[in-house]
Amino acid sequence: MRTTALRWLVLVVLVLLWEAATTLAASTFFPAPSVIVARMHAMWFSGPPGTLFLTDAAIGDILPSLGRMAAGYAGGALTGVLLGLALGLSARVYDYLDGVLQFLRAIPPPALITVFVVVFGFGLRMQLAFIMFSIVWPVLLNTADGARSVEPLHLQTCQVFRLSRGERLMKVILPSALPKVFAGLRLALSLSLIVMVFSELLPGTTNGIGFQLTYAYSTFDLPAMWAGIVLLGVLGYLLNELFLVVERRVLAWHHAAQQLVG
Amino acid sequence: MLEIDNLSHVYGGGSPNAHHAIDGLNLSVAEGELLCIVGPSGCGKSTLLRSIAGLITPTGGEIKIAGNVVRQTPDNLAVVFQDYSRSLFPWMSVADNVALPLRRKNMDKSQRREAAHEALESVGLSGAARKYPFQLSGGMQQRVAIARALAYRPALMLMDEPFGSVDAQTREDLEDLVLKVRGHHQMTIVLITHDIDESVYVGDRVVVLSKAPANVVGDLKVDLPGPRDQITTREHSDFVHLRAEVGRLVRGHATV
Amino acid sequence: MLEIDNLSHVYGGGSPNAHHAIDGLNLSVAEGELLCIVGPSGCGKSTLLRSIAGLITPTGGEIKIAGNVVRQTPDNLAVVFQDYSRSLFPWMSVADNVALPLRRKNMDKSQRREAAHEALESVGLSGAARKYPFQLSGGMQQRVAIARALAYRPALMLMDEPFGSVDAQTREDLEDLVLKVRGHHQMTIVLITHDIDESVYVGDRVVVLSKAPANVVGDLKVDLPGPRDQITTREHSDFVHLRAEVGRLVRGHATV
Amino acid sequence: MSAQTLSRPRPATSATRWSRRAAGALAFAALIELLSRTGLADPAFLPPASEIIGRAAALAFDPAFQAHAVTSLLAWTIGLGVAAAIAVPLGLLLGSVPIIDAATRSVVEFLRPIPSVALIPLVALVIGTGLQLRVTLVVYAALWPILYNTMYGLRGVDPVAKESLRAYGFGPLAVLLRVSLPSSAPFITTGIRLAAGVALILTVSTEIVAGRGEGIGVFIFFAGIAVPARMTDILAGVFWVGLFGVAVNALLVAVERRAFRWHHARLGETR
Amino acid sequence: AACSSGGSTTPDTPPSASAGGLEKTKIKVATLPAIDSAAIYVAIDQKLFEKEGLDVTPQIVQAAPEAIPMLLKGEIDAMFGNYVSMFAAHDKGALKLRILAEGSRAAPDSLSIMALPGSPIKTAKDLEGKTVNVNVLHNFQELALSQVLKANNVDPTKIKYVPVTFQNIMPSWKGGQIDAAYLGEPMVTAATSSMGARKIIDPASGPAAEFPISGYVSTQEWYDKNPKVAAAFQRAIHNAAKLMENNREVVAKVLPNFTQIDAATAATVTFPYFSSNDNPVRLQRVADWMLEAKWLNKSIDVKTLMSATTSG
Ligand SMILES: Nc1ncnc2c1ncn2[C@@H]1O[C@H](COP(=O)(O)OP(=O)(O)OP(=O)(O)O)[C@@H](O)[C@H]1O
Ligand SMILES: Nc1ncnc2c1ncn2[C@@H]1O[C@H](COP(=O)(O)OP(=O)(O)OP(=O)(O)O)[C@@H](O)[C@H]1O
Ligand SMILES: [Mg+2]
Ligand SMILES: [Mg+2]
Repeated sequence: MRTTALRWLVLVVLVLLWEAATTLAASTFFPAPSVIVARMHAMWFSGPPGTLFLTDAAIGDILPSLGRMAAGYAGGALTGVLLGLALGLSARVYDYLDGVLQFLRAIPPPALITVFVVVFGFGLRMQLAFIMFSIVWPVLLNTADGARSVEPLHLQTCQVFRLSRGERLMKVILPSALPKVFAGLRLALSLSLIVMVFSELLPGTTNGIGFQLTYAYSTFDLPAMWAGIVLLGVLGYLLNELFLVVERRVLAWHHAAQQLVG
Repeated sequence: MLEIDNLSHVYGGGSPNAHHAIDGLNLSVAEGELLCIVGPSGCGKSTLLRSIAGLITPTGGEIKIAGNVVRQTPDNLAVVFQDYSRSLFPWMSVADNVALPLRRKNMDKSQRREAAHEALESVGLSGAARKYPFQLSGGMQQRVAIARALAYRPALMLMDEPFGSVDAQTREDLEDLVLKVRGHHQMTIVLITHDIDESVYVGDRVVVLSKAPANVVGDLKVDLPGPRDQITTREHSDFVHLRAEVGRLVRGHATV
Repeated sequence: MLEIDNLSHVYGGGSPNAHHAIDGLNLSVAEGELLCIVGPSGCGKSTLLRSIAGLITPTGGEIKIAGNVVRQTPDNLAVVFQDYSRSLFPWMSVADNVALPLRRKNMDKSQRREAAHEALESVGLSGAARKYPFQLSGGMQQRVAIARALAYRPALMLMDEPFGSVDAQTREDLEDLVLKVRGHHQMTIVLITHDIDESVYVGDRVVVLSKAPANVVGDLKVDLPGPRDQITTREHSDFVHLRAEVGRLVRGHATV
Repeated sequence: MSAQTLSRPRPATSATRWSRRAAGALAFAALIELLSRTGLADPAFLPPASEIIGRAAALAFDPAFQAHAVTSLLAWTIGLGVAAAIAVPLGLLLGSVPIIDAATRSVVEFLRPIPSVALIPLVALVIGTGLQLRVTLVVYAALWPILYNTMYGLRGVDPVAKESLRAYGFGPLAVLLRVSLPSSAPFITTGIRLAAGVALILTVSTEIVAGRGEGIGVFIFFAGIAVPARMTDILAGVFWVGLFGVAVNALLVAVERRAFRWHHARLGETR
Repeated sequence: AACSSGGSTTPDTPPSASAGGLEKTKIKVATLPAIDSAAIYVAIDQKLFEKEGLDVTPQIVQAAPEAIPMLLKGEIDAMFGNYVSMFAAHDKGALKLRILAEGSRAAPDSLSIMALPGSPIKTAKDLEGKTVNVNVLHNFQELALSQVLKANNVDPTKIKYVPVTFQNIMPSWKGGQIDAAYLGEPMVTAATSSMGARKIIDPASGPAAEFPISGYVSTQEWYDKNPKVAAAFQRAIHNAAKLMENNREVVAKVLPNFTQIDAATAATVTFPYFSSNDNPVRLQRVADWMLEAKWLNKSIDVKTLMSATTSG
């Protein structure tokens, strides 16, 4: 309760400072938050009650973006966990894939857009591939780290009781790696918002928050661009809160066990 | 049942601070026997146990269980680790910890749960079934590890100082519990202990190891009459004699 | 030196499975005294020790050390944890583990190193100084934890089953070591043990706790003549008598 | 029988391991070669791997390309270094003082999903467009993996280890630096490895979008606006970036293995 | 670092012989790696700036909007940008625009809507309901094409525009992601010769003939401080344009310096028109069409943003 109050206090103070600074600076490039919020309202949230006050623009931009993000995140996270486990568990798989994955991980996706266009074509397929390709890495590396640093005695216990491959994985390795996996998933969450924006700069895109944002800048509609930025921030915050609720449930044992120190 | 032939193990072989833990050890354990191993701290007892369990590959010699050379963990084996607190899974309740290995035993969920509760009850922890390991005291955790091994009903049970963290009364009860279970279910047990009285009380045989590198310096058959009993057995003259004998062997090789 | 007044501790207070570990416990320890605490597994001994060390805040009552209420960890205190293996730092060599707390003692690097080596030597581990904890056996790790506490020369030393994982001979040597150090450096020691003989042998006083929630059910002064000696003391009739007395008290509250 | 394979087998010799890596890389190259040669992907846009690698080899001796590479690597190095210097202490702070974490969380979580492309004009306006622009964006993006791995790493520290030091009268700061930090160091390093990749991507991407004069990204941009686009050049540039990523990762892993030998030895990965 | 007031990156050096009282002599100008920017490179190559006492450093940027922060921050003195973007920025208050010199105008066949040989699109009418690429949405490409389509009785709102970056036009076109390609030079030439593509319509014909595309601009503030530099710069650009009017070689010679066009291609491509004088009337067209398309909030009087041509 107290921390919630504190958090809001910090937020309010910062927003007020922001308002004051932008008002003082009076730069077109840095509109005041009040201006931005007014713009957000006008652009997205002044619709009829029937659509939950969302405007057509909101339905046309925000929903497709969230859909892309969610699908890309789910796919990327799943791929990351599976590959990460394989890499963390099998030295052989690790050896074969390590070089290639480390190579792919460093590749700047904007340089590969042409290849994406050729391989996937325009639209959702390319966008999802792009998002997944970008967010898979934090999940993958952290999962591999988690799977590799399972307490040796836990593994020995599994071995002694001859637990099957699946049992080890599901009952021991995964739970034990989970705190680290979650660090990766949390990183990937905000990253998925970012690359969602990038994916909407890809050839052929005509809607989405990222599209709206870059379009706004190319026409120098700076309040609209800032509206996009703030919307991303708010979405990031909300998704993160949701994420933490899930994490607290899944990792309850972990948090409790860590609180041994009074 | 168990044949150990000229077993050696060197840790960090090749490096300048290689450690020779076991050197040419020979030992055999008969089916259904309860063998106690005593020996100075750091001599190589846990190393021996881990080799039998197939958790480490000894650098020399051979271990056979029921005639088969141990290359990986044999079937139907249970271990109570010395570092019991680390061998429990912190994300599972105590009951789940105990029930987990039973999945190998073709038991359905309710059977597993029942077996786990029974085992927990036998070590005096029926009240703690739904707690998590970190909510238990050291001695309670150790008993969970014992319950897990007992519930599994292995053919070969390896116990590494399994009663070190419990009070005297509980310890005696657990000793008797192990003896009882062994009698009912025809298990072979290798038990490491530092308590000389205990080794004589529960063991059919006591093997004394030398300080590192470990080797057998004494192998005593314990031939005490009748079913063991905490009071009468310990008063028996053979018991007192054997205890003194083991004590002498151990002390001849102390480390401090 | 140490005053415990009406101490209570409840784990998970408020929740339906709250656990009442200690209930209105009173105890005082004189300066320079060596108090042994025995009691059934899971009764609350470690909880009591952690409260004294200021590591947990008891939910009721008060602890005073040298007249000051314990709110955080008091100065000049050392603890040997029951879970010794987890209390060692895996990224440091054994010698560094022992030397680390000495940073609080205004010692320069070479002094610290020397003190660490001396302490390691006294527990029979001078050869292991440069190894890492995971390279040691359980008993050796436990001795490192003891060496760490001894090297620190605290005014108040709290030991939670410090000799549980070592062989009989080493155990006796360590008991004598603690007695010796206590004599030289005027320490107050609270030692938890499950070994009734040990409690009488090393203790100036033995306190027996009831099963959970812990409370004092026996408080015996150990008045044995002269400096203690493993052979003569243990043969002394008072020793035999006290041991039986403590045993009775403990058994009256067994858990299994 | 099969259960055995999931446990840690004896480490393979390093020769075996390197040959496996090489096999993996070759298979990947062969896949691209095949895609291109069979026409599954238009070779005009995805040239065969042999051509890409040949071009990359030639570029290594091209002084102009070397200059591009040096510029990019400089921005990368500075960016990653600054990010680590900020993120590790910040992660220690946020990870160990829950109240600060809670208070700043809304701000941090608000900032995190803001894409650097959107920031380019704004940052350019405030601090200019030279090296500082790239470095700022790199820092901004590379910060998070290090920060979060530090925070999550701290949570995984064994409480008994922390209690041990506390019992000797060490304060929270000492416990943080002497127990929590070393104990979570391997996971923090994983964060730095992640960040190294992110930083590399950001360096080159920023150059592609808003590089001035030099940098591998600028090289790639110019190859892209040629008619027809010089795909072999683009992919040869990408190849060097990827190769650099592999090298940096290998270096960090090697450093980690040395520095945290205790960690890997305990896990039984090395003898 | 540069201060935002003057935009001078170095202290003024004494003007050379002919540089009568220039406010500064060293200036930096952002350019684009496209043929349209050629005039400034020709002026450098032909020492036309030197004659005016100016030392001009071109700075290639990836896209014009990227240069605006540089302009505002004073990292550059002027920039080469397309009018649609510049008018939009001016309209939204992102910068107070000053046009220093006109740059390029579309020449016949320097822009083209093209279809691949097998495509069903034959006439402008066939474009209705089809997908056409543009560099960025709502820019000069759309603006010009809409006017031309209207003049040809085609409904411009029925065209589906998708933004495709330069480098990805060819793969998207071949891959069928776009139905017709909106190309500029040198792609028009390349597509015609290597892919056999057909021209459907010239977006810079009819009402949009000689459509002004880009010019050299600065901020009003900079202009007020440096009127003489501005005049000298304009003269040099106009003089360069005159040179280029009937001499392809001077252009072809400089192209490899800032574009990826090699000498061979340079010899065959269609150049845009380079403006050798400033003409507010033709530029006003752009602003008016933008207003008509509601891309501007209020009308812009282009005349007020320009200075009289002093070259001659
Ligand atoms: N991983 C390892 N690396 C190097 N040396 C090791 C390792 N594990 C154990 N050792 C060494 O091997 C010897 C035997 O260890 P082991 O654990 O078998 O002893 P133990 O007989 O079980 O002792 P304790 O009674 O103290 O548990 C010890 O000296 C120890 O230092
Ligand atoms: N973190 C915790 N949360 C909940 N309950 C706890 C926690 N720690 C200990 N307990 C409970 O408190 C009781 C006392 O624990 P404590 O560790 O003090 O016992 P102990 O006397 O040291 O036992 P042992 O001799 O087995 O070590 C136990 O019943 C245990 O289940
Ligand atoms: Mg051992
Ligand atoms: Mg305890």
